[in-house]
Amino acid sequence: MTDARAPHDGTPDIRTGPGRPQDAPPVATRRTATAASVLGGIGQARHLGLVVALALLAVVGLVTAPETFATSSNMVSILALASTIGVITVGMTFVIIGGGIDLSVGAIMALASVWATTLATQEYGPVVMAICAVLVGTGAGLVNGFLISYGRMVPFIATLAMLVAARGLAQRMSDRKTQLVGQDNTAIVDLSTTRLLGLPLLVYIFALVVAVGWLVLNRTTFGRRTYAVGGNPEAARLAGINVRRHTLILYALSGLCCGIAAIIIMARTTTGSSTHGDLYELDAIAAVIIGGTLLTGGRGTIIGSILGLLIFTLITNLFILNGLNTSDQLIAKGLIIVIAVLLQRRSLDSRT
Amino acid sequence: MTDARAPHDGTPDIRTGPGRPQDAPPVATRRTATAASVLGGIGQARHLGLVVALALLAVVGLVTAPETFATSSNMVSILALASTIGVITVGMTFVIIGGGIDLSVGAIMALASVWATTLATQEYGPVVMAICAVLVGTGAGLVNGFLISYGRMVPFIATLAMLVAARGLAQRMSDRKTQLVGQDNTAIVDLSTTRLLGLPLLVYIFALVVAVGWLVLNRTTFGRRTYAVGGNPEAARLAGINVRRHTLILYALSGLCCGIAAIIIMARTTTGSSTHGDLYELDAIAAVIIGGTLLTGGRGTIIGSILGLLIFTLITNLFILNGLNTSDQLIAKGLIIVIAVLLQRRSLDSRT
Amino acid sequence: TSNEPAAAPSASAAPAAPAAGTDNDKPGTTVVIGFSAPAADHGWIAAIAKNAEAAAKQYTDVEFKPVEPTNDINQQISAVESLIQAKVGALVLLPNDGEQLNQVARRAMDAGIPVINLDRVFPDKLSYRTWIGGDNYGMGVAAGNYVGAKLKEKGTANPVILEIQGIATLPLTQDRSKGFADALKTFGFTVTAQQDAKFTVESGTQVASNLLQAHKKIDAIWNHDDDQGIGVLAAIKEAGRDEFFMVGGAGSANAMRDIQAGSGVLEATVTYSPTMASSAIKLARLIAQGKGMSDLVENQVPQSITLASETITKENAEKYLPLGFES
Amino acid sequence: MSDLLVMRGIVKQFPGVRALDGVDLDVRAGEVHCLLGQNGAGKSTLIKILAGAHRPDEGTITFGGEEVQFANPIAAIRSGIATIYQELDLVAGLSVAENIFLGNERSSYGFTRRNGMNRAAAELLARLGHGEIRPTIEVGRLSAAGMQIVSMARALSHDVRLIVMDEPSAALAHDEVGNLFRVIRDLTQEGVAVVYISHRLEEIREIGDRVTVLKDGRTAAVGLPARDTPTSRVVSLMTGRDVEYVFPPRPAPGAHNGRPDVLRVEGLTVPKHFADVSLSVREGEIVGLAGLVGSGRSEIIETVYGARRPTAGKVMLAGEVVRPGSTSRAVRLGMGLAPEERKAQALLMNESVGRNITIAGLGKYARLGWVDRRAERETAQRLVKTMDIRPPDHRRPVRTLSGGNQQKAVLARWLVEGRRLLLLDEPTRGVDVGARAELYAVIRQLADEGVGVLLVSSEVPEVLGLADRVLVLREGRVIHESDARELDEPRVLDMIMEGSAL
Ligand SMILES: Nc1ncnc2c1ncn2[C@@H]1O[C@H](COP(=O)(O)OP(=O)(O)OP(=O)(O)O)[C@@H](O)[C@H]1O
Ligand SMILES: Nc1ncnc2c1ncn2[C@@H]1O[C@H](COP(=O)(O)OP(=O)(O)OP(=O)(O)O)[C@@H](O)[C@H]1O
Ligand SMILES: [Mg+2]
Ligand SMILES: [Mg+2]
Repeated sequence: MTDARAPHDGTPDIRTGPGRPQDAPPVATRRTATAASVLGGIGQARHLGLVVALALLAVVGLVTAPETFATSSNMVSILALASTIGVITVGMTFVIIGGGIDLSVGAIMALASVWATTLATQEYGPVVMAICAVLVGTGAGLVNGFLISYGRMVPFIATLAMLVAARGLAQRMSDRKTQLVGQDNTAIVDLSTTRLLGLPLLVYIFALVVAVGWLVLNRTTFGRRTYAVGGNPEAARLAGINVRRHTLILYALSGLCCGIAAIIIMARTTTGSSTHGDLYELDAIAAVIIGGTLLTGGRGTIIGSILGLLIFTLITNLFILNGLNTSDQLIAKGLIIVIAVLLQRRSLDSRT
Repeated sequence: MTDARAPHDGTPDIRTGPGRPQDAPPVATRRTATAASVLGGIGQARHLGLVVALALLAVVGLVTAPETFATSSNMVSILALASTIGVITVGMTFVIIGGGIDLSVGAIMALASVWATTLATQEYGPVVMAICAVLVGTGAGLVNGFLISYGRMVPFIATLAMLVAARGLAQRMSDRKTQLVGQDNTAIVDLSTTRLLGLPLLVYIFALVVAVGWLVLNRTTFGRRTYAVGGNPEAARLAGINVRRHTLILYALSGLCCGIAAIIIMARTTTGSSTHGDLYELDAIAAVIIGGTLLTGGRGTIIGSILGLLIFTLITNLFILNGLNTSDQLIAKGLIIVIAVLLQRRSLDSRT
Repeated sequence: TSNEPAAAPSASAAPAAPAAGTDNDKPGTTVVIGFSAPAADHGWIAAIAKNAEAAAKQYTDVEFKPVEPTNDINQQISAVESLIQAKVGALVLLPNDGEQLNQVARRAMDAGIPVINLDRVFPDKLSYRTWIGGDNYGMGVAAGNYVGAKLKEKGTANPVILEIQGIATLPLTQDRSKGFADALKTFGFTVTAQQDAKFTVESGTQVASNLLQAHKKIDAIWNHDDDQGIGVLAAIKEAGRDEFFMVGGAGSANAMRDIQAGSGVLEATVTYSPTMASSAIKLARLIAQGKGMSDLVENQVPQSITLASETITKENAEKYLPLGFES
Repeated sequence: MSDLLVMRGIVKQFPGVRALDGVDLDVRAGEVHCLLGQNGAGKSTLIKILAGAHRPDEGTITFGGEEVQFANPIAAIRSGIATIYQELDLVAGLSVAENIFLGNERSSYGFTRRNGMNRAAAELLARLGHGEIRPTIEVGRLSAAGMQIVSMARALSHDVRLIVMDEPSAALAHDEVGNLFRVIRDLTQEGVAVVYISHRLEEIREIGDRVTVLKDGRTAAVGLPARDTPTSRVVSLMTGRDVEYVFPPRPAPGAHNGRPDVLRVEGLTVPKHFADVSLSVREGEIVGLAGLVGSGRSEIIETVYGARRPTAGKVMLAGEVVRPGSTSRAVRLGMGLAPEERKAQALLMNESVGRNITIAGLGKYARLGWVDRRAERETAQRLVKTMDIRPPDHRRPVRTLSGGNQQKAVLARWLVEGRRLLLLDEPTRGVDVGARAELYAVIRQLADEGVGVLLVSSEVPEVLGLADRVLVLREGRVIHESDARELDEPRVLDMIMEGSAL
């Protein structure tokens, strides 16, 4: 499932077991990397490959679409596009580091957006709509968490069930129609249209979520325990961590992020719809994993996930700017993913 | 990610780690189910929950659609429906037991179906078409395998890249058109329309793949080593197993199954198309996991996966027989998955 | 280059491109036309994209700028935003969902870029200069009329009429179903069962094979989409059933050939022609160049154009075949 | 007699650490050659090189008169070298027989010959004195001791001339060790050489022929006679100083009388493991639990800790009843558990030594959930020094530590203020002689500070030497309780095995 499971016949390190990337960098360098990881800076070595890949993509952009790529409005557009999945990715990073997975993110976001745009909710104004979205998201996340931690269901299956059910519920609520954000509630839409220092407000929401997520993961006991819970749940339990409650909270957190993402998508599309967020789960998981988080849990960073996401977003943006046709886009995307990952591997290997 | 990681605060057994059942007695043990598990029969206790869930669904079918459900033609139709994903599920079971995951199955099947139905291929007749599908599938699987075992890419990312690229390639080849199986090659379509003892030929293909898969997994050194490679790659390596080559073969095997599935889908739809197999990866993985295979590898059975798949197929069949609309179908499906899994848990727990 | 005479439409160009020859086809100022549509994972939409491109290629004064087709509304918004930034001369938009893309289209219009709304309509008239599209409701009505009349003629009482929709969540699907139901009502019939099949061949097969199990005797099926219809027909063949007749939708070349051959259950199809994309490009060019439609009296292109949904049967299939898209 | 195995000048460099720095090893056919050394001295690394699991940076290996280079484990196995690794390396999902023959399956045309394999496995297990382990059972269902036996059977399944055993007795109890020695003697009779690693010096004396001592990746002594070399000399070769295998002085008998109970357990029962266990631990007292493997000692302390739910009985900490079922509550109340299996139950392998140490007491360095990283780092540094963890760097990933040093990290976790009761399950498993003495001192010091300690150990001398009071368990019941000074080893063993001393 993960790096760790990739076979490593003939690699010299016998101690490489599950959860250990077999290219575990040498101790000396690792030491500095670890120190840096505490800083969690973008520039740190573990993210070097991602940064290089991003830079290469940027160069490609500058070469192929010189007039359009480097404009500030294009950058804004990339950030705005990234913000929906970006917020979800933050929650997903927590869940995956904690040893789980959440397939229901897109569906929960859709459900939250639909619930928040029903006529009944819209009557109460934009603030209540936003609160509604967040509550619905968190609630659905709690249900996931309960099924997984207290019902002891496999996360993959529990959240798959949630995916299916939440989409169904969203369709029912909306009667499969697209629900417009009403005239009285344009405050929601303003998040996308109003700009502060040239950036739409929703980009600030995105940045805030990332910042808070980073702080919680790196600076609080909750974050630190998340690594323990994901890395070795039994050891975590014996160290006095309430693993069940912790797991429950992780999924609630992911749901909360979906609720916030719902607000952003409502702002961007001016609608709530049961079709929102289709396949976001794959994009978010892919971003998290390309960012270096182990699918087996216990390891990972928010910065990595966000860099991973930006790579995906940038790829799409480049394709748009260059007007590639779909089929070629897909082929190219596949190749770029492979190259980006091999690049990252190489940068890790060469750090010896 | 899996059962093993499901937290178990407060469960009575401190030692329950991955693969350790509760209260294993010291040194020797008294579990009788273990012997049975080696036999891997349908009736064995570990699949009891699945069988019960299937039986319950059948009862629901008998009650809600008495005239249509229990007809032989409906049963045939269920089997025919299950056969495409069924074949893929067999390959997926191998990959997941071997500690990997394959997100590209649907896309590979689509690519194989498109390649086999190009005019150029069709000229050579149905046999060459079938061989072509199988070769394309296996080839794509080999690429996955190489990236993962020798390129040391994370399986999730490598096969995601393959998913994207294979769909793109399929679209290019087919020019996004649906390619009909030509008049001269109706032998392919006959697999679906010709019946032997009341069953379409493709159901026999399905059965054959399951039987061969079961034999390989349970009776050959390759199959047994797959458990070692997935369960403890380090131990496998120390035991002298070529873990890399083994992993490579696992993905090739999965690709091969996709090729066979492509033949079936061509027979059933009379077409090759880049849209075939959309989201099959999720269905196949879900079936495998509901069937009791650990997403972390090292444990699982083919019978379980097939039972899991039949549950999904039966659910859809029941919905349509009862004329449920999509939204309600989705909600009900989510609930049924949860109930089925909780049922299975219960049946496992009560075996103590 | 731009001062060369307009190239004659090539043989391989969109089937719908009507012969050039009016003054309007003479090269004018160069126009950059941006184009955005849902992902071409379906015959009809693929035909839309291809027709648009082919139509654009006919003109030396048109620079065609398509963006990545996507089924994710969020991405389509970004794609359109990038076209606005690129300051294209006109935008041809087929939104995934008119309501969701409305805001961006409006922004384009506000930025002085005329938006040609293709097919799925924006709710806000200020968001587009011209709308051209098919008549989904009318398509349902056409299918309903055919089915109703045929069954009336046979004298079937309480007929079992099945409907296989495309993607259930699209407004166009709901319009089609409504038209179908309304038309059937005039004959005193109702739809017995309805399922949706995602517009793909494969889910067409799956849904149909289950539906065939659910209904042991069927009188008529309306399948919204000829592309998924291939799968539906395969399932029917697999089940060996032929006691009913079927009506298709959209009008693919394949379906027309089947109808012409008259060998299967498919008796008719109601059109929803992707040629509208070719027309949209032409309209975009005219609007950007400030020209009108020369067959009309007005100096400017009209605000909306609705294509008629035609019913293709064995009798007239010959005539329509060139317009059918290869699914 | 010529040497079967000659290793010369073996060097192995890990990033940042020179694990082996020119090691020599000579092993003769038919002898039991013991490899001694402190934790982290490089024993495991050396034998992994011999097994083909690591490649040496420098040095030569001559086996059976020919110079060899093992590119991978299979090459070593083919030449007749089998290895039982320190960390168990079995596949939980496969049967006992399949594990024994993994990579070496009996098959025809790719199909496994299961009956043949099961029969052969049964024979091997019987030879090891464990005919009761069924070859068809899943290995994941065996106990640690059972797994150790399967590992051994696996080594014997090859046609070998040399068997390497890395701390095989660490997971075994007294009687099991006797069994193991019987097997080793049989092997040497047949001319097979055995390389034996253990931190229990009395075992070396019992089974060993010659001893090689490693220190800091170098050979400190070669070919010492195992039976005649004085313990003190071996220890000083290993540690470079004179450490005696001594226990810290304990308070006079009865010194704890009158001090309040930290822990009171009454009628505690977990079916199939133990029944009606009552015991108490007073402030500052170390109470030892002696018993065979399977006598339920681990289960008792895990139940006390709240990690298992009892069906009857109650646990009281400082007079308050502890509601069962929550380890986090236990920790909050002041308990700490150092579990038996460090890898599965205690360590976060992905994390640094420091984070492994501070994870349980994280709340201590945090305000409102916000971690004070300086306080955390300082504690980690201090504890690494206290426990003499080597290399003394708290930022190092814990997985790169040697087994014994990992064990020290597990114990360090609970050496924080505020503990009232420590539950220690095999605290010295895999810890070297020198470090043991220090560890005992640390434990005694904690007790002197008022902490109650409940100690489980399979090494009877350890229980007798360290504890103030000893409870003897058999089959899940307490059969004897007395002051540690009133007991001696034979008597305890007697009680454990027969119960005749009662
Ligand atoms: N994979 C590795 N990466 C980095 N350092 C390692 C690795 N494996 C071992 N070491 C280091 O090599 C040294 C020797 O370790 P080794 O495991 O051989 O010790 P040992 O003698 O077996 O100790 P113990 O008695 O505790 O098992 C230690 O300092 C250890 O930290
Ligand atoms: N649930 C379990 N699964 C697997 N093995 C277990 C389980 N419970 C106990 N064991 C194993 O059974 C053996 C006996 O366990 P128990 O804890 O009852 O004995 P003990 O007296 O504590 O022995 P020891 O001191 O060796 O741990 C131990 O080796 C332990 O690893
Ligand atoms: Mg060691
Ligand atoms: Mg124990």
